[in-house]
Amino acid sequence: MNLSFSILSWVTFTPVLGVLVLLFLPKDRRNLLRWVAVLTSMVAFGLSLVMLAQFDQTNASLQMVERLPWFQLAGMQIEYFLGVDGLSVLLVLLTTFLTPISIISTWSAVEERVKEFLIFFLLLEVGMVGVFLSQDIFLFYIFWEFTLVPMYFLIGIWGGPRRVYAAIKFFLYTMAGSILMLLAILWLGITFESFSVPDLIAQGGIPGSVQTWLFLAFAAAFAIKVPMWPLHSWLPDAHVEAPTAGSVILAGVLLKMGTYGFLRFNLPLFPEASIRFAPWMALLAVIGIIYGAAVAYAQKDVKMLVAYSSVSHLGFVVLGLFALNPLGIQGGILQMINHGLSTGALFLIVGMIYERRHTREMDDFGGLWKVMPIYGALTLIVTLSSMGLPGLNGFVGEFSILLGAFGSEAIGSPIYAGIAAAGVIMAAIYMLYMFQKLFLGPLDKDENKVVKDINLREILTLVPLVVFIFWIGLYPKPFFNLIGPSVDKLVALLQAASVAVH
Amino acid sequence: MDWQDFLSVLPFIIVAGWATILLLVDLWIPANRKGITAGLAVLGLIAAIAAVISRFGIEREAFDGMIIVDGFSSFLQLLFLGVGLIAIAQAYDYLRRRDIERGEYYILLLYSLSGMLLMASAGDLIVVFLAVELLSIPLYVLAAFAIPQADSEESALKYFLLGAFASGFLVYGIALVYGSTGTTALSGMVAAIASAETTPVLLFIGSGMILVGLGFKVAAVPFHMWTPDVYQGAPTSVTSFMSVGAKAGGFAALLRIFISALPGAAVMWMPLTMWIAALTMAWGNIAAISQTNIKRMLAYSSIAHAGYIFMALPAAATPEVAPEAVRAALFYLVTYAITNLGAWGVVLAMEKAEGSGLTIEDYSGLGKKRPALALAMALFMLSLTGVPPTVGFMGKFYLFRAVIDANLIWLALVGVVTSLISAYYYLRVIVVMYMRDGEPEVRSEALLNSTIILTAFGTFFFGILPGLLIKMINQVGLLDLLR
Amino acid sequence: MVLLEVVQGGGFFAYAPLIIALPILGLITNIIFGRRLGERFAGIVASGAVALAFVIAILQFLALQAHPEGVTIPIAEWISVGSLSIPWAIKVDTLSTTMMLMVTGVSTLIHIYAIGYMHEDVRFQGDPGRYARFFIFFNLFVAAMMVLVSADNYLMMFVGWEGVGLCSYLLIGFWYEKGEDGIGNAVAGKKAFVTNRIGDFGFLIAMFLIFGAVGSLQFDQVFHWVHEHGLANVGVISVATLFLLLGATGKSAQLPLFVWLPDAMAGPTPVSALIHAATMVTAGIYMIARSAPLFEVAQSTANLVAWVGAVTALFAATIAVGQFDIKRVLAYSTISQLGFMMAAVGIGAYVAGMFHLVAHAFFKALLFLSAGSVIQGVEHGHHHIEHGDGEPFEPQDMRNMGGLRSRMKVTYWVYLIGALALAGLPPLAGFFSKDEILADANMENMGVYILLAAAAFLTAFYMGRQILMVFFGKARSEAAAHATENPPVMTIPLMALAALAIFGGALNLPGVHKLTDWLAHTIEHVHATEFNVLVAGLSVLFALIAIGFSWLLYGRKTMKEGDPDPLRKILGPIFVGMENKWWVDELYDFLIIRPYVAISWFLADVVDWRFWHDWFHDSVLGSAYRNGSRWLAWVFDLRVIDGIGNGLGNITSWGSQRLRVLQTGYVRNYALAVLVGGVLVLSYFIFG
Amino acid sequence: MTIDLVLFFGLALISVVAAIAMIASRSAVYSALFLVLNFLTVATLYLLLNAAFIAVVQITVYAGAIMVLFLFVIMLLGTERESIGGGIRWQMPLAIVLGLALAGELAYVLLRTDIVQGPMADLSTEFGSPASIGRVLFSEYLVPFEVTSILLLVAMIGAIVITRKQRREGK
Amino acid sequence: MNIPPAYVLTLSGILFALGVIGVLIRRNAIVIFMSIELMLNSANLALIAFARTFAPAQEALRGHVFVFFVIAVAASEVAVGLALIVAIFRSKESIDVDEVSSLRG
Repeated sequence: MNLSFSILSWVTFTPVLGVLVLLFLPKDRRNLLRWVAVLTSMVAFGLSLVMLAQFDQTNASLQMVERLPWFQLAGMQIEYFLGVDGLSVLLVLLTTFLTPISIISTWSAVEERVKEFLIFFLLLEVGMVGVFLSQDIFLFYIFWEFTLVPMYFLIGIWGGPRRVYAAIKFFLYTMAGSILMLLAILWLGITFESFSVPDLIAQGGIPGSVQTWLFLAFAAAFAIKVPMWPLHSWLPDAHVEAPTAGSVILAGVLLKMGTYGFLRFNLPLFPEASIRFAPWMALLAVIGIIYGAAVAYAQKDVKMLVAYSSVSHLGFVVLGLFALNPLGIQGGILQMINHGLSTGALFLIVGMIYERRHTREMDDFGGLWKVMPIYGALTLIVTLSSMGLPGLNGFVGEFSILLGAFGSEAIGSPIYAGIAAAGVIMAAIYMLYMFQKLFLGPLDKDENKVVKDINLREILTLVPLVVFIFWIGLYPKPFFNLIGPSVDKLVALLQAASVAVH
Repeated sequence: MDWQDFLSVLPFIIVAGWATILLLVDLWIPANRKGITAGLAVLGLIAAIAAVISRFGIEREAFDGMIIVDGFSSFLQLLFLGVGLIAIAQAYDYLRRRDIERGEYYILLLYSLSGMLLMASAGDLIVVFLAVELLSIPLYVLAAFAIPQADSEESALKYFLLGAFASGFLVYGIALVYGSTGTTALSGMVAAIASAETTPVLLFIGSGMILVGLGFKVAAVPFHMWTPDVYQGAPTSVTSFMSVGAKAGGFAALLRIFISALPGAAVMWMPLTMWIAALTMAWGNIAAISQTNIKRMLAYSSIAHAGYIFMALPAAATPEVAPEAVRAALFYLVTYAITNLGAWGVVLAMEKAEGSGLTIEDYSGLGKKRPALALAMALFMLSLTGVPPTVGFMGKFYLFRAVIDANLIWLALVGVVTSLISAYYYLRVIVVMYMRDGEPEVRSEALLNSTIILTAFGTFFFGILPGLLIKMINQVGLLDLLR
Repeated sequence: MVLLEVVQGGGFFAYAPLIIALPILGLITNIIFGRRLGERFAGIVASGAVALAFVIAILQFLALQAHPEGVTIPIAEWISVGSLSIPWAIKVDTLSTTMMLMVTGVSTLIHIYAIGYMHEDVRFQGDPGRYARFFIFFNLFVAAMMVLVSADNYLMMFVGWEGVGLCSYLLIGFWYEKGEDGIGNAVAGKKAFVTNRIGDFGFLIAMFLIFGAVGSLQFDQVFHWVHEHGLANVGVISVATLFLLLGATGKSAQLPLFVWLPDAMAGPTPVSALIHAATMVTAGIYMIARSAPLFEVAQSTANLVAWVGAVTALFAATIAVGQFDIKRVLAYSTISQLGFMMAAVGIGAYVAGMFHLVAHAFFKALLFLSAGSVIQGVEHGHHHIEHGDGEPFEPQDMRNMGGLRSRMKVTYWVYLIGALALAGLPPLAGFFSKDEILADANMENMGVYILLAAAAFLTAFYMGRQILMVFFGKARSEAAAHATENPPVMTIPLMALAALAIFGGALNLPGVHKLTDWLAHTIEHVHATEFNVLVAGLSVLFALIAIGFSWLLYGRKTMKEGDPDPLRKILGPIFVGMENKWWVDELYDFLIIRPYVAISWFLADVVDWRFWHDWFHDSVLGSAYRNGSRWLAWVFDLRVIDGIGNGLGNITSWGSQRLRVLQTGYVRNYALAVLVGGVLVLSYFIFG
Repeated sequence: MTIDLVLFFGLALISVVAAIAMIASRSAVYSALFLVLNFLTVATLYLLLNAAFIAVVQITVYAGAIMVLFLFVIMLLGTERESIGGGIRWQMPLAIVLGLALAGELAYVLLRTDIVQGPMADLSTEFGSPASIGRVLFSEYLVPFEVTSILLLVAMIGAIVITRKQRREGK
Repeated sequence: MNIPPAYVLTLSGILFALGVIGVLIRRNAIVIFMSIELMLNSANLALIAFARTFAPAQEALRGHVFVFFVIAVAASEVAVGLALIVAIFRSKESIDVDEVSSLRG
C-alpha cells in the first residue's frame, strides 16, 4: 500500500499499534512499557511530520483526503472520511507533539498500573487526532466521545484524592454537551442525507431559524469543552485531580477540541447563526477572560490557578474565532497552539514540583529559584509566554485576536476587545503572583531547601516547548502560512452569509 | 396447509420438539452430568438456527395467517436463538455453583425460547397470547428454580402473580380488539380498520389494554415495578436470559401489533407510547442511580432501555419513518442483547456460591485483579451508556435518528438527557472497579468467559463496523403487512 | 578614504541589526558560560557586548551624516495575517539613533560600573552565584531597549516596550528574597510590571485604534496617513493619542501611574541608574516624540500631555523634598524630571524634550551611580566596624550619613556635578536642557511654565538638601565615619558621566542648535527655541535661592545624629505629607481595613480619574482586586456555578431516592401501579 | 325479550354478587366457592349466548377441575383467615377507587359501542357446538392448539420442578 | 336469548374490574390468584358476547376458540401457580403476599 495515500490513517492509528504491543508485554517491565509508548508516540509524531511535508500550504481545501464508505444507515451514508486543511493541521501536530512529551513526563510520576496508563494514553491520542482529522460529522462524533473514555480513566485511576468526583464530573459535563450535538448531527444527516462536512457546507441552505437551533446544539458541546463561562466548572476539578500528563493533554489538546469544533462546524455550517450569535459569544468570551483571570488570582493551589487561566485564555480564542475575520480566526487558531504549548508546559512544571514536594499549595513554596535555577528560568519563560509577553508566542496570538475582534463587524463593538485587552493586565497579575509565590521571596522552608533541580529528562520535556514558544513568538510566519488559505476560504463563506443576513 | 406451512414453523417445532425429547433423554442422564443435557440443548438450538437461516429471505403467511414468516420474524428468531445459546453457556457453571443444576433448566429454557420464536412470527392475536404465555410460564418456573431460597421464591411469586395479572389485561384487550374488528388476525385487523368497519373506541381501549399487558412484559413504566425485585431474586442466569429474551419477545409483539396491525390507529397510540417511552427512560435511569445491588441496578437499566426501544413506536406512527423505526428497534434489540448479556455474564462471574458478591461495592479492585474482565464490564457499561465506539452508541444513534426523523425532537431530548443521567450510574461501576481497592473473588470458567469475550467482542466490533448488522437488517424485507 | 566611502554609501546601516543582536549574543554567552567562567568573564562579556553595540550606534550616526533621512532595514516578516502585516525591521533615523547612542553609551558606562558594584553587592547580599544572572538581565534589557528605539512600527516598539518592562521586573526583584518581609523586592517588581501593563493596555488599545483607522502600524504609513487624512480624523487620533498617553504615563512614571518607580529602587543601584533613571523610563517620552505627527493633530491630547507632565513634575518634586532615602530622593526627582520632558513634548517642544532626556540620562545616571557608590562606601564602613552586625542598619538613609565629603572624594565631586546639573546651574547640561523646556513653556503655556518653574525651584532645593546631608557636616553614624571610597572600576565611569553631565549641554547650545537640526530630519515642525535671557536668568536665580535655602537649613548648622529634619519645624504638617508621600500608604491601610468603603468609593469616584489615580493601585489592584477575585473564586464560582451543576445531580439522586421509596416490595403495590397505568391509558383513549 | 332481560339481569346479579363475595370473603374456601358460583352463572350465560361447547368446558374444566384444584390446595395449606387490606394503608382505598374507575370506563365504553348495540340475530344451534369448534380447532387453529398442548406440558413440568425440589430438600 | 350484547359486555367489564380489585386488596396469594381467574373469565365472557354479535359469520368462532385457549392457558397457569404457592407455603408457612416483600428499594 502506498504510504502517502493513507498517511492520515497512519497518523491516527499508529498509537493503536503501540497499544497492541503493550498488551502483550509483561506489566512489571515498566521501563520497557514506557519506551514502547514513547517510541510509538514518536513514530506518530514523525508520521505527522510526513503529513506536514506533504501539506500544500497554498491549498485552502482538504488535503490527503481518505474517503471510504463506512456503513449506510437508513439512507444516510456514513463515511470514513479523513482530511486535513489549514484549520486542523497545526492541531494535529500539536497533539502528536504533546503526547510523547506527556508520556516522558510520567516516567517517574506514574508508578502504578503503568501498562494501563500508557494504553489509555495512546488511545486518547487516537481519539484526539481523529477528532481533528475527521471530515464526516458522525466519525467526528465517534472520536469526540471516544476521547472521553480514556481521559475519564486517566483522571479516575491516576488522579488526586478527589479523582472520582472529578472524573465523573468531567465525563458528565462533556457528555451533556455532546448529546445535544448528537441530536443536531442527526438532524443534519436526516435532512441533507450526508454527514460529510465539505458536502454540507457546499450544499448550504439551512434556513435561518433552524441554523439558530443547530448552532446552539453544537455550541453546547463545544462551549462545555472549551470551556466557556459559565460552563467551566468541571475544568478546575478535572485539572486539579488529573495526573500531570493528563492535565497537559487536557489543557493542551482536549480543550482545543471545543474551539476547533466551533471553527470546523459552527462557523461554516451555520454562518448566518454565527454572525447573529457573534456578539453573544464574544460577550461570554470576554466575561470568561476577565472572570477566569480574576478567579485565578485568588487561588491557593497552583493547578487551580493554571486551570482558571485556561478559562481566560480560551476566552481569547473564542473571541478571536467569533470576530469572523481573518485576523481574529487566524489569531484564534494560533492561540490554540500557543495555549497548548504554554499551558501544557505550565502543567508539566506544576507536575515536576508536585513530584518533589507532594503539594501544590503555593504557600508551601517560595524562593525556589535559589535551589532550582534551571527550573525557575524555564518556568519564567513559560509564565511570560502565558501572560502574553511580546516576542513570545502568546502575544502573537492574543494581539491578532484582539486586533481582529477590535475591528470585527460581526461582534459590532470595539468594547469587547477593549475589555479583553484589560484581561492582559490581569494575566500579568495572576501569573506573576504565581511566579512570586513559587520562586521569589525567601527560601524559608526546610523541605524546600533540599529540593533538587530538574533533571535532564525533565529539561528535555520542557525545552521543545520553550523552543516553540520562542519560535512562534519571533517568527510565526510559517505557522500563519499553514493556516492562512483555509481561513480565508472560511471568511469568504462567512462574508457571503453576512450579505445574506443584512 | 401444506409442507411449506410446516417449514414456516420449523424452528419452533425443532426447539419445542427437541425440548420434549430432551425431557425424556434427561431421565437417563445422571444428576452430576447434566452438562450433557446442556450440550444437547445447544445442538437443538443450532439446528433451529440452521432452520431459520435456510428459510431466510422467504416471506409468507402460513396456517391461515396464524404464522407470518418474514424478515422481521427471521431476524428476531436468530436473535432469540443466539440469546438462548449464550444463556445456556452462562447457566452451565452458575447452576453447579449454586447447586441447582437440573436438566429441566435447559428444557424449560428451550420451551421459553420456543415461545419467543413463536412470538416473532405470530400473525394472530391468539398466537400472540399463547406465545406470551409459552415464553412466560417457563420463566416463572425458572425464576423459582432456586427454591427454597427465599429470594428465588419471592421473585417467582411476584413475577408469576403480576405476570398473570397482566395477562388478564392482555386477554381482555384482545377480546375488545376482537370485538371492534371482528377478527384476531393481524392482517384481518388491518383490512377491517381500513374499511372502517370498526368501533374505534373499542379498538382503542382494546389496544390500550394490550399495551398494558405487553408493556408489563417489556417492563415499561408504569408496568415495570416487578422488574427490579424479580431480577434480583431470580437466579442470575435466569435474569440474564429473561432480561433479554422476554423483553425482546414483548417488543416483537408490540412492534408487530402496533406498527403492522394498528397503523390506522396511530394517531391515538402515538402520544401514549411517546409518554410511556419518555417516562420509562426517565424512571428507569433515575431510579437506577440509588441502587447498590448490581442486579437491581441492571434491572432498572433494563427498564430504561425498554424506554429507548419504546421510542420506536411513536416514531413509527409516522408512516414514512415506520420502516426505519422498526429497523432501529431491531438494531437496538441486538445492541441491548449483546451488551446486556455481557454485563450479566460479568455479574455471573462475580456472584459467589452462596449468592453474595452482588453489591456494586463488591466490584472494588476488579480492574486490578482481573483486568480483562473489568475491561469487558467497562465496555458493557459504556455501551449501555451509549458512548462510542461501542455498539450501544450505534443503537442509540439509529433510534434517535428515527425519532428525529419523525419530528419528535423533544422525545429525543428526553432520550439524550436520560442517557446522560444513566452515565452516572454506569460510570459508578467503572469507578468501583478501577478506582477503589478491593479483593474481589471471581470465577473463571471457560464457557462463561467465552460468552463474555464473545459479547465484549460484539460490543466493540459492531460499534466499529455496524455496517454488517445494518446490512442484514436492511436486507430482511420488513413486515410484509406494512406494504 | 575607504571609510568615508562606506559612510557615504550608507554601508554602515547594514550593521544596524547588530545593535540588537550583540547584547543578545552577550546574554546567551553568559547563560551558557557565565556561571562557569567567573565574574570577570561575565562582566566583560556583557560590557563588551554593549560597548560593541555602542560602536554600532556610532556607525549609524556616521552613516546618518551622509543620509540624514534615515533608512529602514527589514530583517524578517513577523506577523502577517489578513490585512495585518508587521515586519521585524529596524528604523535608523536621527531620532532613533539619538536614543541608540544615549542608551548604549550610558549602558556601557553603567555596565562597567556594575562590574565593580555587583562584585561587592553579591557579597553583601550573600549570593555570589547570582553575579552572572545580573549581567544576563542587563544585556537583555539593552537588547529590549534597542528593539524599542529601533522599531519601525508600533508593534515592534511594543515588543521592546514590554521587554524592558520585563527586565525592569526581573531586576527590581533581583534580590527577590530581600526587602520587606523577605518578599518586598519581588512585590515591588510585580507592582512595577503590573502598573506598566496598565499603561501597555493603553498602548494596545491605541494600536487597535490606529490600525482600525490606518490599516497599518508602520510609522511611515501611519504618519503618511495622518498627513493626508489627519484633519478629517481628529476624533480617532485624539482617542488613540489619549491611549498612547496612558501608555506613556505607565512607562515614564507619570501621574497617575507613577507609583511603581519609587518602589523600583529595590533593584541594585546600577539598575536604578540605567533603567529607572536614564533609559527605560524615558521610553514614554520617546514614544510620544516618535508619534509627534499624531500629537500635532490631536492638540487637545498634546495639551493634556503637557499638563500631566507639569503636574507630575511639581507633585513628585514635593515628595522628593521630604525623603530620607538617598535613592528615593533621586527616584522622585526622576519622576519630576520625566514630568519636565513630558511637558516639553506636550507643548510641542520635542527637541527640548529629547534634549532634556539625553542630558537627564547623563546626570541622573551619574547621580544614581554616585549614590550607589555612597551606599556601598557606607556599607563598607558598616562591615568594617563589624560590631553592628546584629542590629539593622539602613545604608541608604541620609540621616545615617554626613561628612562623606572627606572620605569619598571622587564620589563627592561627581555627585556635586550631577546635583548641580540637575539643579540647572550653568553651564552644566541640565541648565541648557531644562532652560529650553522652560523657555518653550513660557512661550506656549504659562500655566505649565509656572508649575515647571516651581518644580525646578524644588529640584534645586532638594538636591542642595541631599548634598548637604550626605557629604557635609559630621558623620551621623559609625558606618558613615568608616566609609571608604570605591575602586576605579566604579569611579572611572562616574568620572566619564560627570564629564558628560558637564559638557552635555553642548549638544544643543542656544544659537548652535545641533540637536535641533539633527532631529529635524526626523521630526517635522521642530523649531529652534530662542534663548530667553529672562527665563534663563529667573531659573538660575531660583536655583540659587533654593540652594541658598537648603544651605540655610542644612549647611549652616549641620545635622547631628538623631536630629530631626529642620524643615519639619518650618513646614509642619506639609513636611509630614511630603515625607509620607502624601499618605499613599496610609490610604492603602485604610482601604485594607475597610474594603467595603473602598469599593463603594471606587464606584462613586470612578469617573473622577484625577482624584482617583492617587490610590488607584491600592484600591483596584490591591484590596478590591484581591477581595473581589477571592469572592468570585470561593463564593460565586464554587457555590453558584458549581452548585447549579451539582444541584442537577442532587435533584436527580433525590428523585432516585423518592422512586426507591415507591419500590415497596409489596407485590400488590406493583399490581396497583399496573392498574394506575391501565386506568390512565384507558382514560386517555376514552377522553383524550 | 323481557324474559330474556330478566333472566340476564338475574344471572348478572348473581355473578356480580358472587364476585364481590369472593373478593370480600375472609375465608379462602368461601372465596373459592363463590368463584365457582360465579363461573357457573357465567357458564349459563355462555349457554344463552349460543356457546354450548364453551359452556361445557367452563363447567368441567374451570368450575370443575381448576376450582377443585384450588380448593384442594387451600385445604392442603390450611384455611387461615386473613384480614383484608392491612400491609399498606393507601393500597385498599386506592385500589377500590381505581378499580371502580376501571369498571366505569369499561362500562362507559361498552354500553356506548354502537356495533354491539341492540338485539342479536337468531342463530342455529349448530353455532358454537363442539363439532363446529372442533372443526376449526384442528384446521385453522392447529398451531395454537398444538401450542396449548405444549403449554400444558410445560405447566406440568413446571409444577413438578417446583415441588420436586422441595422433596429433595426434605430428605 | 335476545338481549343487547352491550349488557353482557358491561357485565364482563364489571367482573373484570372486580377481579382487578380482588388482586389488589387481598393478601392471600390463592385468593389473588382466584381473582386473576375471575379477570380471565370476564374476558371470556366478553369474547363470547362479541362472538355472538358476529355470528353466524365464520369469524365469530374465533371468539369461541380463543376462549377455549384462554381456559387452557388458565389451567396451565393454575398448575404452575399453585405449585409455586405450595412451595412458598412450605418454606414460609404463609401465603400472605405482603410477607413476601424482602426484595425492595
